[in-house]
Amino acid sequence: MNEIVEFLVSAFILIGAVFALVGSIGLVRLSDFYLRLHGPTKASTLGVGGTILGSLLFFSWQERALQLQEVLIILFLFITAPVSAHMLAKAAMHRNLKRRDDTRGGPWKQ
Amino acid sequence: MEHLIIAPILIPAFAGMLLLLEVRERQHLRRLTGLLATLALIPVALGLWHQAATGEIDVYQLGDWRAPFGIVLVLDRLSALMVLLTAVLALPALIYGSRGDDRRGANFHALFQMQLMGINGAFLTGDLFNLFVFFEVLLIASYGLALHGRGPARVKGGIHYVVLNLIGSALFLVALGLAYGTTGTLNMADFAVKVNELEGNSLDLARLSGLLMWVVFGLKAALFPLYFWLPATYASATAPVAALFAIMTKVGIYAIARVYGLAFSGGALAGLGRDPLWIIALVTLGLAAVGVLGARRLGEMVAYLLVMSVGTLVAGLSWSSPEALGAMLYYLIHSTLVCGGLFLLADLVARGRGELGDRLEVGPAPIGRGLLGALFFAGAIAVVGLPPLSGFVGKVALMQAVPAPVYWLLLLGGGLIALIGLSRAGSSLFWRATGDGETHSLDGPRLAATVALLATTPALAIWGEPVLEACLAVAAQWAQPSLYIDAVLGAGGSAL
Amino acid sequence: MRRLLPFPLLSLFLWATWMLLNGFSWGHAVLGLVLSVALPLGTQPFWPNVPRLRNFPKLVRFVLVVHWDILTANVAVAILIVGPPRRYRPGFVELPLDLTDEFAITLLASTISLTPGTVSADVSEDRRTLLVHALDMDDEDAMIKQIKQRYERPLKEIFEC
Amino acid sequence: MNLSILVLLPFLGAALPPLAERFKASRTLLALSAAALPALALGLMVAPGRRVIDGETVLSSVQWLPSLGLDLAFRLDGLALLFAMLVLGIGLLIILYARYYLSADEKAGRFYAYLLLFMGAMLGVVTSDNLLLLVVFWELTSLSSFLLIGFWSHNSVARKGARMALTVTGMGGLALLAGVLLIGQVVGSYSLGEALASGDAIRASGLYPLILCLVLLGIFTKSAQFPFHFWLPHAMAAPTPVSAYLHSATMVKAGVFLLARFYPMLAGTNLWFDLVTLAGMATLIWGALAALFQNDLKGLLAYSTISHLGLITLLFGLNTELAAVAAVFHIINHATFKASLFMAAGIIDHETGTRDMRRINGLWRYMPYTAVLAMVASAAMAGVPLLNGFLSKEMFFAETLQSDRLGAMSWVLPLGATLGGVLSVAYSARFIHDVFFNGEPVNLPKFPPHEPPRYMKVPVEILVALCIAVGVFPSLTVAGLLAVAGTATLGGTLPEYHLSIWHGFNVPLLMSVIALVGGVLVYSQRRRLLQWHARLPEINANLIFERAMQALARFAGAFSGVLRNGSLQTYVAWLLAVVALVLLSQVRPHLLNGERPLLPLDGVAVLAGAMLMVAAVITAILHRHRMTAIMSISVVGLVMSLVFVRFSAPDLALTQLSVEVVTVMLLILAMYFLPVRTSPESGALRVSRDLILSVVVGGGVGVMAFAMMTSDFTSISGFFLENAKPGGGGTNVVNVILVDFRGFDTFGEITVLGIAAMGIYALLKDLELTSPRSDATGRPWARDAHPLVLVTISRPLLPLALLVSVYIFLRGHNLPGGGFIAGLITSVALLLQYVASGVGWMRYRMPGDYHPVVALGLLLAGVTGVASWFFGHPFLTSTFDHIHWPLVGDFELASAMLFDAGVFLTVVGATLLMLANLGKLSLLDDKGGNAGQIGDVGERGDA
Amino acid sequence: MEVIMALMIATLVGSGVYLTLRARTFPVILGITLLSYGVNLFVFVSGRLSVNQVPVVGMSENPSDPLPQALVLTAIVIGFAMTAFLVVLALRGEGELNNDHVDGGSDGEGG
Amino acid sequence: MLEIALPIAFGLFVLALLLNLYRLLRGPTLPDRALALDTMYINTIGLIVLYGISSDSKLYFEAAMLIALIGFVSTVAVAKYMLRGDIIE
Ligand code: NA
Ligand code: NA
Repeated sequence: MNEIVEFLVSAFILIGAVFALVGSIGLVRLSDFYLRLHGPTKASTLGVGGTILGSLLFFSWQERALQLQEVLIILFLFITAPVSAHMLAKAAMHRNLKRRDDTRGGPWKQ
Repeated sequence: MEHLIIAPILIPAFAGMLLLLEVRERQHLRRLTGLLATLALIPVALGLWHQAATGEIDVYQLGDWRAPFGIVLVLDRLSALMVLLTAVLALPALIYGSRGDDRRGANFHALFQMQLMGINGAFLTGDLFNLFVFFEVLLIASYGLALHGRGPARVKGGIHYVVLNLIGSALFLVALGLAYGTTGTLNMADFAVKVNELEGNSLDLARLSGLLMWVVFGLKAALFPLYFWLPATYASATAPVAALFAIMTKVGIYAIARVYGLAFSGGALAGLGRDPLWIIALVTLGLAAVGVLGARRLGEMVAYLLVMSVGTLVAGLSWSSPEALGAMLYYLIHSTLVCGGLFLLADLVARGRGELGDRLEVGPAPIGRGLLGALFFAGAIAVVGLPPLSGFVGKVALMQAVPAPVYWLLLLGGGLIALIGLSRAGSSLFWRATGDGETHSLDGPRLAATVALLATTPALAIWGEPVLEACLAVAAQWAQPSLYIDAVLGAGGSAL
Repeated sequence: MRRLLPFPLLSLFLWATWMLLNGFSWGHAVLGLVLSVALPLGTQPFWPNVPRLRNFPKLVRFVLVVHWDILTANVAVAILIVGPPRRYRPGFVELPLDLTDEFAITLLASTISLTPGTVSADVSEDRRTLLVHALDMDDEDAMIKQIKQRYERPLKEIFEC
Repeated sequence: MNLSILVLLPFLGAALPPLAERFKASRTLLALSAAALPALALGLMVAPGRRVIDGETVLSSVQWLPSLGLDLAFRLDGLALLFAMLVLGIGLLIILYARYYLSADEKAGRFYAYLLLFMGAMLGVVTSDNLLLLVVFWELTSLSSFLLIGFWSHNSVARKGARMALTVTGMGGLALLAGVLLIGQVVGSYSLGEALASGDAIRASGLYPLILCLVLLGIFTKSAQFPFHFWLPHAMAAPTPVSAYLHSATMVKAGVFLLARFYPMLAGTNLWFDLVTLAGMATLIWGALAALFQNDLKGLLAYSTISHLGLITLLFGLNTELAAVAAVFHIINHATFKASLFMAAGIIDHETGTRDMRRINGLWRYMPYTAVLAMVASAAMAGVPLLNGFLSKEMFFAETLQSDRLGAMSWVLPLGATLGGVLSVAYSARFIHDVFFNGEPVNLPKFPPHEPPRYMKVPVEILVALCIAVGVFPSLTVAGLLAVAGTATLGGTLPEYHLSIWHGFNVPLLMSVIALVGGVLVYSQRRRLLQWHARLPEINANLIFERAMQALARFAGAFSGVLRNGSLQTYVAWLLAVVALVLLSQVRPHLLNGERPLLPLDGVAVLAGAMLMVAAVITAILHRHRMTAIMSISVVGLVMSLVFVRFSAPDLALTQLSVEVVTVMLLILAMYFLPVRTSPESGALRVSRDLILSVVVGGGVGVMAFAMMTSDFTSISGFFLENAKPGGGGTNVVNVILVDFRGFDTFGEITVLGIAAMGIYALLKDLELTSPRSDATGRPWARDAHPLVLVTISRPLLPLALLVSVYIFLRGHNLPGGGFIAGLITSVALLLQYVASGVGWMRYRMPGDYHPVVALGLLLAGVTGVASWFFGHPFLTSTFDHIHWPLVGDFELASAMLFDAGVFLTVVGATLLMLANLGKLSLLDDKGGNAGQIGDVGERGDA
Repeated sequence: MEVIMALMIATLVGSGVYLTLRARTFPVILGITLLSYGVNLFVFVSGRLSVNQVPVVGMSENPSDPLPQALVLTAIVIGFAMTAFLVVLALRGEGELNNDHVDGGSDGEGG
Repeated sequence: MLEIALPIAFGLFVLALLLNLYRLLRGPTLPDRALALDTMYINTIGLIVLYGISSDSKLYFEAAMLIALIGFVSTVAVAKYMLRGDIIE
C-alpha cells in the first residue's frame, strides 16, 4: 500500500481518535452539565469525521475507486447529533441543574 | 394431498390473519371465522390420523430442503393422535367461548387460532429449534388468552405465568445451543443419530442439553416443583381458555415423549433423566392430590386434578415401556378432555351463584342444579378413576402396565383423596345449596359444549378397546425410533 | 412538475444519498430516481410547510464555512479541555432571531450546536429568540454578532431572502 | 338367553321412572314402571335358574376390553342364583313398599332410578364372571348407594352419612381393585372361573398375604366389619326402604357374598382363619352390644345387622365346609327376617312419626297386625325354634365347637358365639317389648297410630311367611337352593348335612337355650344396663369422621398453601434451583480442558468485554434507580452489537442495534406510569440466596459455553454455505437461511411478533392509568410538548430512513440486512414522528389501525409460502430468477424477497401497534386537555 | 477470546438471574432482557468463534457458521416480542393492582 | 505505519468509551448519564469504522450508519421523558 496514502489514513484516524478521546475527557473533567454537553460535539464531529475520512481514503485506495459511502455516516450524524444535544440541554434546564457559579446569564424555564 | 400435514398449522394461522384483518368489529363474522376454522381441523385431523394409522411415517420437507438441513414436519401416529386430540378439545372450548366470553376483551378469536397453530406446530415439527419457535407461538398466544378479560387475579396469575415461561424459553435456548454445539444439527432424528457418536466433553454437554430440556418440558408439563404457577393461572383464566389449556401441559409431556423416545431411549445417553422423572412425577401426583383436597374453588380443584393427571402420565411415560406409553396415552386423552369439560362446568356452576362464583361454600343453588349436579357427578367419577367411566379404564391399564407398588398406592390413594375432595365439593355446591336453580335458563350452547366434552368419557369407556389398541399402536411405533429416523433421514438413516 | 416534485431539494438529497449508498450504476440511478420521487410524495403529509431553496451556491458556501468553523472550534475547545489550565467564562446567551422560517431556525440551531463551544439550548415559543450556551465567551455581543453574520444571514438568503 | 341382558335390565329400568314422572304418572304407575324390568328379569331368570338347580353353571360373555382382560362375562351358578333372587325378589318387595312409604311431594322418580341403578350394580356383582368386571359393579354399588343414602340431601346427617359410606366403601373398592389386579398377575387371567380353579397357586404365591389383606379390606369395609363398621349406622339416614334393601339383603351382603365367592380361591389358610374369624367375632359381639343400647329403632336394626354380618363372616373364617354352608344359609335367613324388620320399623316410623323407642310404647294396642309380623320376624332374629333364624344359628353354634385352630383357647369361639346369641336375644326382646308393650306411647308426633295401608304390609307378610316356612319345613323350601349355593361356594363337593329342627339333645341346643334364657335375663336388667351405658362417653362416628375430614382438608389447604405461596419470587427460585441442581450435578472441571485451540486475546476485546460485564452487573445493582438501569442496560446492548461485529455477525449487530432502540423507548414509555425508584425490600437472607443462584447458574452456563467453544464438532452448516447461492439465490447465507432454508422458523417468528402485538393491544384496551402531573422530583412537566428542533429535524429523517430501509431490505438477500432490520428502521423513524409530533398529529397521517398491517404482512409471507403448492412444491419453497432490464441491467427477483417483504410489513405493523397504543394510553385521562380530540391508534376490539 | 466470551455470558446470565428474582416488575423485565442477551450469546457461540469471517459467499475463505446467527436473529425478535408483552403486562398490573409488585403487592417479600 | 496507527486509534476510542461509561455510572444527574450514553453511541461508530479498516471489510459500514441514523432516538426519548414524562403524547 502506498506510503503517502497509508500515512494520510493513519493521520486521519489518529486525529479522529484523539478528538474523540478529548471529547470524552471533557465529558469527565468539565465541572457542570452544560459544560460537559460540549464534549460529545467533538466526538461526533472531528472524532468520527476524522476516522471516516481515513476509512474513505483507505477503501478508495483499496478498490482504486472513490468510495464516498461513509460520508453518509457524517451526514447522518450532523443531522441527528445536534438534536440530542438540544433535547438534553432542554432537559437539563428543566431540571434546573446547577451550573458553575460564574456562568453568565441563565437557563429558561421549561 | 401431501400438503395435508401442514394444514393443522396453516388453517388456524390464516384464520388468525383474517381475523386480524377484520377491522370493523363484526362479532358474528369473527365467531363464524373462528368456529369454521376450528371445525375444519377435525376432519383434517381425522384424515391425518387415518394416514398415520397405516403405520407409515410421512415427512413434509418445508421449502423442499431435505432433512437434516431444512425443517421437516413429521406425521407419525403420536403426532397425529395429539393433533386430533387438540382439535376435539378446541371446538367445544371455542363454542363455549363464543357465547360472550369472547367479548370480554380484544382479539380473543385471533389469539385462539394462533394458540391452535402453535400447539399443532409443536406436535408436528421434526426440528428442535422449530419446536422452540412453536413453543413461543403457543406461549405468546396463551399469554394473551390467559389475560383475556379483566380482573386483578387474572393479571397476577398472568405475570407469574409469563415470567416463569420466559425464563423457561431462555433455558430452552441454552439446551438448543448445547444440542447444536455438540451434534451440529437441529433435526430431531439427526440429533438422535449424532448423539450416539459423541464422546468426551461433547457427550457431557449433550447430556446437559437433554437434562435442561427435561427442565423446560417439565415446566410446560407442570411437574413438581414447577407446577405452582398453574392452579392460580388456570383457575383465574376464562373458562374456554382454561379448557383449551388442558392440552398445554400435554405439549410438555409430548415433547418429553418425543425427544426421549428418539434420542435417549437407547444409545450413548440411554435412559437420560428417567429415574428423576419417575420420582418427580410421583411427587407431583401426591402433592397435587393434596392440593385437590385443599382447594377452595372448583376451578382451582380442577386445575389440581389436571396436575395430578400430569404426574400420573409422566410416571407412566418414564416407565418407558410400550405398554406403559400406550396406557399413558389413553389416560392422556381421557384426562385432557375430562379436565377441559370440568373447567367449563366449573364456570357454568359459577355463573349461577352470583358473587360466590365457584368458591366451595354453601350458597344459592346453581342454575340447573339437577343437570349440572349429574354432570359433576359423572365428571368426578371419571376424573378420580371410578368405574364405569374412562378414568377407571385408564387407571387399570396404567396399573397393569406399570406394576410398581408405590405407583399403585399413589394412583389409588390419590384417587381416594380426590374422591373425598370432590364429594365435599359436590355436597356443598349441589346438596347444601339453598333453593333450587331452574334448568331451563341454562345457556344451550354452553351446556352443549360442556356435555360434549364430558360425554367423551363414557364414549372412551364403551369404545375403550379400539382406543386402547390405537394408543398401543402409537406406543409400538414410538418404541422403534429407527422407523422415525429412517423416514426422516431416508432409509438406513438410523444406521448413519 | 411541482406536483411530482414537491420538495426538489429533498428529492435531490435522497437521490444523492441513494447513489452514495449503492455506488454508481445505471440500475441504481433509475431506482434511486424512482425512490427520490416516490418517498417525498409518500411522506408529503409530514411537512405542511417547508421552505423552497432559493440560492444553491450560497448553500454550498455555507456548508464549507460551517465545516471550517467546526475544525477550528474543535481545536480551540480541545485546548481548553486538555490544554494548560486557564480561566474561561461559560454562559447562556439569548440570540435575537431575524429568521422566521422554522426550518431555517432549526438549521441555525443545529449549526450552532455542531460547532464545538456552543450549544443551542432552546428556542423561545414565539420563535424570536434562540438560547445558546457557550463554553467560553469573553465578549457576549461579539459572539452574537459573529453568529448572526456568519450563519444566520446566509441561511436567510438561502431560504427566505 | 344371555345373562348380560339380565344384568342390563335394571339399568335400563332406571330410565323409566324419571320418564314416567316427567309425564306426571300417578305414584302407583311410577312404582309399576320401576318394577316392570326387574320383574321381567326375575321372570327371565327362571329358565337358567332351573338349569342351575340341576347343577349346571350358566355362562355368557361379551368382549369389552380384551386388552385389559376385562370382559362382560357373567356366570349364574348356585351362589349367584341365590343372591340374584335375593336382589331381585327383595328389590321388588321394596319397590312395592316404597310406593306407600314415600310421601307425595318426594321425587319418587329419581328415587326409583337410584334404586334400580343399585339393583343392577348388585346384580352385576353377584353374577359377574370376570374379576375386573366384579370390581366395576362393586364400585357401582358404592356410588349408587351414595346417591340413595344422600337422597334426602337437605338433611345434613344424610349428606354426611352418604359421604362417609362412599369414602369407606370407596377405599375398600380401590383396595379390592389392587387385590384383583394382583390375583390377575398370579393367575394370568381375570376370568373368575380360572381364578377359582387356581386357588392353590394363589395361596402358594408370595403375593397371597398382600392379596388377602387387600381383598379383605374391600370385604370388611363393605360388610361393615369391625373396625370398619362405623359407617353403617349413619347410612340409616337414608329412607327406610333403602335401609331395608341395602342394609339387610344386599349391599352389606356384597361383602359376605365375596367371602363366599372367593372362598375356594383364598380360604383354607391360617391367615384366612385368623383375620376373618377374628373380625367376625369382634363384629358379632360389638354389634350386638351396640344394638342393645340403641334408642333409635333403625339404629337397633343397623347394629344387629352388623352383628349378624359378623356372625356370617365368622362362619366363613372357620375354614370348614359345613361352616361355609351354614354361612350361606344364614345369609338367606338374615335377609328375610331383617328386611321384614326394617319394613316394620319403617311402618312404625311412618305411622308414629318417630323412631325413638323411648317414645314408642305399647303399639300392640294400635297396630296389632303389624306387631305380630314384627314379633315373628324378631323372634327369627333371636333364633327362636320353628323360625329360620334358629336353624342357621344352630349350625353356627355347632361349627364353633368343631374348630381347634386356637388350640387350648378353642373354647373362646363357642363362648363368644353364645354371648352373641344371648345379646341378640336381648335386643330382639327389646325390639318386641319396648315397642309394642312397655306402657303407653309418649307424645308421638302422629297420634293415634293406625295400621298402615293394606299393600304396605304385603311385603312384610311375604317375608315373614318365608321365615316361618323355612323354619318349619326347611327341606321342602330352602334345601335345594342352599345345596346348589353351597356347592358353588365350596367349588364342587357339598358336605354331609341335614336341615332339621330337631337334632336331639346336644351342645348346640344347650347353647341355644342359654342364649334364649340369658337374653331374656339380660333384657330384664335393661334399666341398670342403660344407666351404665348412659355413663359411658358418647362417641359419634359421624362427628369424628366429619371433623377428621375437615381437619384433613384444612391441613391439605395449608400444606399446598406453603408450596404455592403466591410469590413469584419463590416459584422462580424453585425453577432456578432445579437448573442449579442440574448444573451442579453435571458441570465438572474437566469440561474446561477442551481440545480446540483458543483465539488470541486482544486488548480491545478484553476492554469491551469488561465494559459489558460492568454494565450488566451495575444494572443488577442499580435496578432500583430505574432510569440509570435503563441507561446501563442499553450500554450492554451496545456492546453486544460490537461483539457481533467483532465475531463476523453484521446481521446480528444491525438487528441488536435497532431492537435496542425500540426496547429503550418501550421501557421509557412504561416508566411514565411506573415508580422511578423503589426502596430496598429484600432481607439479607433472600439476597444471599439469590446471589448464590445467580453465581451457580451464571457460572454453570459460562462453563458450558467455554466447554462448547473449545470442543470440536461437525455441523450441517456446510450445506448452507454451498447451496445459498445456487439453491437460494442469495450470497448472505444468514439471510438465505432465514427466508429460505429455515423460512418456516421465520414464519413462526413473525407470527409471534404479530400475536404479541395483538395481545398487547388487548392488554392496553381500556386500561386506566393515571398520568402523573409531575416528575419524580415533584417538578411539573415542561410546557413545550413538541420542541421545534426535534420536530423539524425528525420530519426529513422519515423519507431518509425509508430510503435506508429500502436499501437494507434490497441488499439483505446478498449482504447484511433484510426485511426485519429494514422494518425496524422504518418503525423507529415513524416512532420518532410520534415522539416529536405526537399521536394527535400522526393520526391524520398514518393508518388508523395497525392490525391490518400486521395481518397483511403475515398474509404476504403465508401466501408466498402457499404459492409454491401450485408449482407442486411444499410450503415456502422459494424460487428466483435474473431478469434483464434494458439500461438498468440484471435484476434478481427471488420469491424469498416477497416473503421478506411480509416480514418487513409485520415488523412495522407490530412495532407500531405496540408502541403507538402504549403512547396513546395517557390520552385516556386528560393531560393538557388534549384528550378527546386526539383519537385512537388501532381502535378495534371484540367488545 | 473464548475465555472473555464465556465470562460475558456468565455475567449476563448471572445478573439476569439475580434480577428475575426481584419483587418488582421492572427489575424482572431488565432481568429477562439480560438473561436473553446472555442466552443469545450462548447460542451464537454454539457455532464457535471466528473473526472477520462473515458468512457471505465469496467474502471470506472459511466463513463462520451462519446457522447460529440465523437462530439468534430469530431469538432476538422473539425476545423483543416477549419483552414488549411483559412490559405492557407490568403496566396492566400497575393499573389493576395499583402497584408494581410481581405478586400484586400481596405476600412475598420484596426485591 | 497503519499497523501501528490502528491499535493506537483503537486504544484511544476504547479509552474514550471507558471514560463515557465512567460518566454514565457516576452521573450525578440523569442528563449526564444520557449524555454519556449518547457519546458512547458516537464513539462506537468510530470503533466500528476502525474495525472495518483493520479487517479490510466494508460489511460493517451499515452498523455504523445505523447508529448514526437512529442512535440518537433513545437519547431523545430519555430527554423527552425528563421534560414531559410522556414521550409519545
Ligand atoms: Na405516551
Ligand atoms: Na399520552
